[in-house]
Amino acid sequence: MKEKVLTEHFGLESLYKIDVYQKQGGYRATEKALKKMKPAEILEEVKKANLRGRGGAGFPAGVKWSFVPETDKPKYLCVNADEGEPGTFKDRYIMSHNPHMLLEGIIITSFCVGISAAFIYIRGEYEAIALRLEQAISEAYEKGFLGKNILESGFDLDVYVHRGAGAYICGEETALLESLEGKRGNPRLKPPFPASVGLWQCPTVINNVETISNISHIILNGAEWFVKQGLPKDGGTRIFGVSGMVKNPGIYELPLGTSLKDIIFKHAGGMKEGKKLKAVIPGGMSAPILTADEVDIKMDFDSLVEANSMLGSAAIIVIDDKTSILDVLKVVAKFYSHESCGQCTPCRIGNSWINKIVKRIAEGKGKKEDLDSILRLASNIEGNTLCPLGDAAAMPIVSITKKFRKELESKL
Amino acid sequence: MIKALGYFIEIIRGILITTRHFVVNLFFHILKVLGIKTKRKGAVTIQYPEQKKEVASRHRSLHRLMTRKDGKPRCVACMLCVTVCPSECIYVEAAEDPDLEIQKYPAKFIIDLGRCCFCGFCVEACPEDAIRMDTGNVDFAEYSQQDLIYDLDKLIG
Amino acid sequence: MIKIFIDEQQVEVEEGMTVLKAAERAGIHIPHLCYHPAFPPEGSCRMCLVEIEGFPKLELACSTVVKEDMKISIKSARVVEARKAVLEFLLAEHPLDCPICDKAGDCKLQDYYDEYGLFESKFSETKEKREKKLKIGKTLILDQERCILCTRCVRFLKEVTKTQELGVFHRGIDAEVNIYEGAAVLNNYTGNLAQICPVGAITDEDFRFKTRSWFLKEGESICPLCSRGCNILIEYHPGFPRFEVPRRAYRIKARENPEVNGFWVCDRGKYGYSYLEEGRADKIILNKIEGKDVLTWENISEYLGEKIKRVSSAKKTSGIALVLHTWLSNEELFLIHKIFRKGLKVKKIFFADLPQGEADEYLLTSETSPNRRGAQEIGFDIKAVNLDALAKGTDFLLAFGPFLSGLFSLKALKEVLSKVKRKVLISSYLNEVNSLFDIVIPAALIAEKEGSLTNVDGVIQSFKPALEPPGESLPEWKVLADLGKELGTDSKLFEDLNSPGAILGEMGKEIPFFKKK
Amino acid sequence: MTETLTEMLIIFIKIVCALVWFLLLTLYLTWLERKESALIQDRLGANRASIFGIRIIGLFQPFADAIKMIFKEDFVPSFSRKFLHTIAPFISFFFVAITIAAIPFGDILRIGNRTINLQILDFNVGLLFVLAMLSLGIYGIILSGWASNNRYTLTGGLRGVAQVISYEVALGLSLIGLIMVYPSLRLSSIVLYQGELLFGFLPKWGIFLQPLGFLVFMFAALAETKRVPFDLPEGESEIIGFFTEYSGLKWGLFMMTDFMEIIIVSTLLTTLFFGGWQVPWLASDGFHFPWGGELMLPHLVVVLLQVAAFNIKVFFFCWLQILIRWTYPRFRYDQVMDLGWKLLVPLSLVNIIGTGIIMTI
Repeated sequence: MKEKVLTEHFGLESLYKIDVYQKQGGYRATEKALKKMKPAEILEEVKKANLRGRGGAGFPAGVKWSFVPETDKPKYLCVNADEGEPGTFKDRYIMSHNPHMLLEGIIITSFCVGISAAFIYIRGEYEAIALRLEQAISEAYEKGFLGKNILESGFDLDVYVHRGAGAYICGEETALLESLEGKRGNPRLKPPFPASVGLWQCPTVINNVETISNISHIILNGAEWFVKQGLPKDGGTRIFGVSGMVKNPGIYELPLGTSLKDIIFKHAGGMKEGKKLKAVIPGGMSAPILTADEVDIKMDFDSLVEANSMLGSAAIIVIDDKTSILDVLKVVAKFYSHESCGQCTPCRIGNSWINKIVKRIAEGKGKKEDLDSILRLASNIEGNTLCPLGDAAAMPIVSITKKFRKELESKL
Repeated sequence: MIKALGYFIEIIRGILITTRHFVVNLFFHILKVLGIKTKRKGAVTIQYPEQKKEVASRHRSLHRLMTRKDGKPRCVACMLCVTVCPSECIYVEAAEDPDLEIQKYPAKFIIDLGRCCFCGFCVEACPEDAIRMDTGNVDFAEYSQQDLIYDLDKLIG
Repeated sequence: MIKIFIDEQQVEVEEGMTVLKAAERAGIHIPHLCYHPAFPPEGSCRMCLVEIEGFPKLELACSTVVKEDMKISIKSARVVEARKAVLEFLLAEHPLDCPICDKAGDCKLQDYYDEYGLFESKFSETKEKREKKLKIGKTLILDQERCILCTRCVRFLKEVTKTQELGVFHRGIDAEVNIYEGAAVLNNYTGNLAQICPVGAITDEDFRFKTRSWFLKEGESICPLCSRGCNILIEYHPGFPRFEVPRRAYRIKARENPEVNGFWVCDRGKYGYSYLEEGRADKIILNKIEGKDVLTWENISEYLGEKIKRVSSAKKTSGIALVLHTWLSNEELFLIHKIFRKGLKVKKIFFADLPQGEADEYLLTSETSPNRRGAQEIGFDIKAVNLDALAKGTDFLLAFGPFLSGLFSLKALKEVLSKVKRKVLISSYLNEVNSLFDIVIPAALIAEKEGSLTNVDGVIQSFKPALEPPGESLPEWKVLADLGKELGTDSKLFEDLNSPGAILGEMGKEIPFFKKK
Repeated sequence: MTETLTEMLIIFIKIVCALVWFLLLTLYLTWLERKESALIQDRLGANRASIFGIRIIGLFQPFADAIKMIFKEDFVPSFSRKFLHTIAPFISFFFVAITIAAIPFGDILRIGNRTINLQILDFNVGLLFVLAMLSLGIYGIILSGWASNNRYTLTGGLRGVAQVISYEVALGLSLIGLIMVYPSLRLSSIVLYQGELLFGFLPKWGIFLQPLGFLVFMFAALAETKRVPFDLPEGESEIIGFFTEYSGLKWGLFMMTDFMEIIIVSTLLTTLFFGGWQVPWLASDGFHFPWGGELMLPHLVVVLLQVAAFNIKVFFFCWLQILIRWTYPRFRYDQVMDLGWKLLVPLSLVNIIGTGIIMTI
C-alpha cells in the first residue's frame, strides 16, 4: 500500500510546533538513530533506501555522504532550501508545514556523517518561513534535540538558518557555499567536490530540503519500506508541484512512476474551463518541455530521461493552448539571461544573446535564421559551462524551439 | 641559305613597316600643320600639362586623409599603414581624444612622398577607411625633398 | 612520472600536473584566457576545454589533473567547435576596438581568433554599453567593454597584493569588473595588471597610445632599481630611421622567475625606465688631457694604465683613490678588487650610491642599487664617500657612476677635486660633475651589457645585453680587463678573462660564494 | 703674295663653310633622330624648346640640348687618368671631324677666272685618308674606356675597339673593288668617273658597278658608327659602355661624334656609290639627256644643282641610317663578330675576285 510520507500530517494545524509534531510521532526517528544505531548503520540504511536527491540532479544521497573523507577538519551540512527553480514550491511547503521533519533529517544526517554544524540556506524571499524555521530550531534546542550532547549520545549539533539574497545561481551547490562564506555567489570549479572540499575548504554535505526530510522516515520505517513507496532503483515518494492552467494547482505527494497524465487530469483536476493542454514542463523550468502528445509518461528519473526531458525538482508547469509559446520562450530566455552569474563565458554571453534574439522576435523583428541561431547558440552553451545553469538554460530553450518550431516560425 | 633568305626578307619587311609609319605619320602631321583637320591623328601622344588624361578610378594617386562629419580625421592612429608600408614613408604619432567614442587620433601623420612607392598597401590596411589614394592628383612634384613631406594639414586639405 | 597521450603524442609528465601544464611542458599550447600560472585555475573563460577519453563532457585543461594513460585530444573537431563557440561568445560582446587598443598585437583574443575563429560575426543585436575609459589607478585605465571577465586582475589583487581593490559587480551580462566606490587601485604593483590582462581591458597610461606593440622588440634583463633583482623584459622601439626617431624603451614587463620575483615587478621597476635614455652620455668627454689628442675606447686602458703606473711607482698606492657604486656587476667589482685592492693595495676605495629608498613587504627593497650584496661578498668594505679622506694625498682618482652629484654639492666637489691631479670618471650619464673630471668615459648600463648581479638574498643572476649601448658607450668590464692586462698585476690570469662568463668562473674559484651550484 | 693670301682666304672660307655645314647638320641630326623615331613610333617627339614662346616643331631643341650640356657638371671620376680621360672625346671628335676635309661637295666653282674646287683638300689618296682617320677614332674609344677607371667602361671600350677593327677589314676590302673600277684614290676623280654613262643612259655610279661592294660597305660602315643594331660598345639601356663616366660637354662630344660619323658615312656612301655631287645627265654646261634633247644652264645653277644633289643624297642616307637604328634590335656580340668576319669579309673578297674576273673579261 503506497501512502503519503512527507505530507501525511500537513493538514494538521500548528504542525510546525514541536509539541504537535511530537504527538504525531515526531523525533522518534532521531531517538532511534542516536540511541540505537551507529552512523555506519544509518549510512547503510540510507544507501539501501535508494534515496535519490530531490533537488534536480537525482544523485543518491547515501553515496554522496559516503564520499565525505575522514579528516580532522570540521564537517558541515548545508541544506539547500534555495528553491529558485521557477515552478517549484515543494520545499516551502515542507518547511512551513513541518519544519521539524527537516530538522530531524538534519540531526540524523549530521550524526551519520559526523557533522557538528548544519546550515539551512534558504532563499531570501522566504522570510516568514525562515522565521518559522528559526522558531522551530529554538524549540529543538529547548527540547535538547540540538546543541551539546543531544539525547545523551555525546553528539553536538548546531543548526543555522542563512537567508540568501535572491540569486537563482545560489541554488547551485558550490555557489551556495560561496554565498554562505559571504562571497559573491559564483559556482566553484569541480572537482574538488564539496564532499571533500566544501564550505571553508572543509568536507560538506549538501542536500535538498525534501531529501533530508525523507531521512527520518527511512530510519523510522526502514529502507525496505521506503523502497516500496517508489521504484526499486528510486525509493520513496515525490512531491509534485503542479502549477499553471489546471483546476487545482498545488503539491501532490505521489509515488514515483505516476503517469503525468494522471497527475494533471486526475490529481490536479484537469485543465481549467475552456482550456486545452498544449505543453507541460515536467521538472521545473530547466526541464525540456513536453508536448500534449507526450504527457502519457511515467514520472520517474529514467522514463523522463528516455523522453529527453528530466524529472528535476518535479515541478509540473502546465501550459494551455491560449498561451503563446513565444511568451514561454521569452520568459525562459529572460530568466536565464537574468540569472546567469556572469562568471563563465558561454552562459553569460550566450544566454544574453539568446535573450536578445527572443526579445527581438517578440518585438516583431524576427529574421528567418533566428531560430537556427538560437539552436546553435544553445548547443554551444550546453555542456560547456562551469556549472549546470548553462545546461539548464539550454535544454528548455532547445526543446521549446524544436518542438514548437512551426508556431515560432509563424511569429517571425 | 633559305633560312638566311627568310631573315633577309624579314629585315626588309621590318624596315618597310617603320618607313610606312614614318611616311603616314609625316603626312598627317603635315596636314595638321597646314590646318587641315583629319579624323586620324598622327600620334598618340598627349600634350600633358595642357591636355590631361582622365585617370582611371582605380589609379593610385596622391593620398588624402578622410574626415569625420565634424572635420576631425577619421584616422585613429592604429599605425597599420606604418606597419605595412614597404618604403617606410609613413610616420604617425597618436594622441588622446577627449571624445570617448574616438579616444585616439593622430597628432602627427606624415607621409614622405619622396619615399612613397604608391603601392597602396596603406589604403588596403586601413581599418577605418581613413586613407585613400583617389585624389586623381598626380603632379605634385616639388623642387625640394622637404616639400614632399606631407603632414596632416596637407593630407586632409 | 606518468605517461599521457596528447593528440596521440606520448608525453611523460609529473604526477599531479594539470593537463594544460603538461601540454605546455610538451610544447603544445592550449588556448586559455582566465588561467594564469600564478593563480589557481578559475575555469571561467572555457577556452581551454579539451576532450579526454572516458569523460562525457569536454573538460577544462587548466584544472583537470593528469592520470596515467590519459588520452587527451586538443585538436579534435569537438574541441575546436567548442573553442570557436566560446570565441564567438566572447567576441559578440567585445568591441571592435583593435585599431585603438594598446593590446592589439599581443592580445590573446586576437591570437585565438586568428587561430580558431575567422568566422563572420553573426551577432546582429546591440552590444552592451559600458564604461570605456575608467581611471582606476595611478596610471591604469579600465575599459569595461573590452573586459572578458577572466578576473585575473581581481585575483591578482586578492592573492598577490592582498589589497582587493577590484571586484566583479552585477551578474549575467551586466557583470563587470570595477573598483569599489571611492576606492582606487593604489598599491606598489599596479603595473602588473596591464600585463596580465589577456585583452585590452586594463591599459596603462604610461604606454597608452604611445606606439603599437608589434613595433617593439624585447630584451631580457634584470631590473637595477632595487636590490631584489627582478627579472624583466625591456620592450623598446628600435626607432624610425626615416623620421629621426631614435631608439626608445616603451615599457618594462615582468619576466617569470619563481626564485626571485615570481611573475611580477613593482611599479618602481615598471615605470622607472627613463634611466635608460634620459641624459645618457654617448661620447668620450675630454675636459683636460695632455699628450695624446685622441682618446678612444681602444686606448683608454693604455692611457689609464700609464697614469696609474706613474702614480704607483712614484708615491706608492696611497696616491690612488677609487669611487665605486653598486650598479657595477659582480664581474666588474671583482676585477676592480683584483686590480686595485689586491694588486695595487689601494686603500682609498669609497662607494657612492643613491640614498636608501622606501621598501615594501613584497618585492621592493630599500636599497636603490642592485648589487650591494655582490660587493660585500667580493670583499669590499662598503664605505660612504668621505671627501676629505678621498682628496688627501690623492694624485689619481678613478670614479665610477653619476651618483657623486647627488651626494655632495657641486661646490664642495669642485673644491675637493681641484686638489686631485688626475681625475677620470666612468659614467653613463651627462651630469654636472662631469665637468670636474679630466676625462669622462661613457659606460653601458646593466640593460646594455653582460654580467651578473647578486640580489639581496644572495641569488646570483646572469644577464645578457637587451639593448645596444648608445654611441661610444661600452661595458666597464672590458676596460677593466684590459687595464688588468696593461698593469700586469696578474697577467697570466687576465689573459683569459675576456668575457663576463670567464670572469665569473674565475670568481667561483676564488670566492666560494660565487661557485656555481 | 696676294695670290697666296687669296688662296689661303679661300681655303679658310671653305673650311669654315664645311665645318658650319657639318656641325649644323650634326646638331639637326639629333633633332631628326628624335623626330623620326617619334614618327615611327606614333609619337610627337621633342617639341617643347621655345624661344620667346615660339616653338617651331621643336627646332630649337638642339640648342637647348647644347646649352644644357654646356652647363652640366663636368664630372671626372676619382682615380681616373684625368688627362687621358679629358682628351679621349676630343680625339674621337677630331678624327671624325677632320675627314670632312676630303669630301667633295661639288665640282668646280668658277668666279671670274678663278676656279675653286668645292672640296677642302683634294688629294690623291683621299680615300685612304678617310679610312685612316676613321680608324684612328678607335683611340678615342679605348682611351675613354680605359681612362675612366671603371671595369665596365673598359670592357665597353674593348668591345668597341674589337668591333670597329673587325669591320675596318670588311670596310677596306669592300672598297678594293671600287678602286679597281675607278682606278683612283682621289675622291674627286672617283666622283668624276661616276659622271660617265653606262650603256649610254645609266649613270656610272658605284651602286651599279659594285652592288655587292655597296652592301658590304654599308653594313660595315653602319657597324663603324657604333649605333643600333651595332651599338655593343655603348648599349645605353642594357650594357654599360665606354663613355659611361662622361658627363656634360665631354659626353656631348661623344654624342656629336656619333652623329658626325653618320654624316661621314652618308657622305662616303654618296661619294663612292651614288655619284657624289653628280646629277644624272648633268654636265658642266647643262643637261644632256640620253634620249636626246639638252637643257643648257648657267654655270652657277649647275654648281648649285650639284651641291644640292650632294646634300639630298647625304640627307637621304642620314635618314636611312636613323630609320635602320629605330627598326632593328641589337645584335648579340657573337652575331656581330660572325657577321663581320664570316659574312662581310668573305663577301668583300668574293666581290674583289668577281670584279677582277669581270674586268679581265
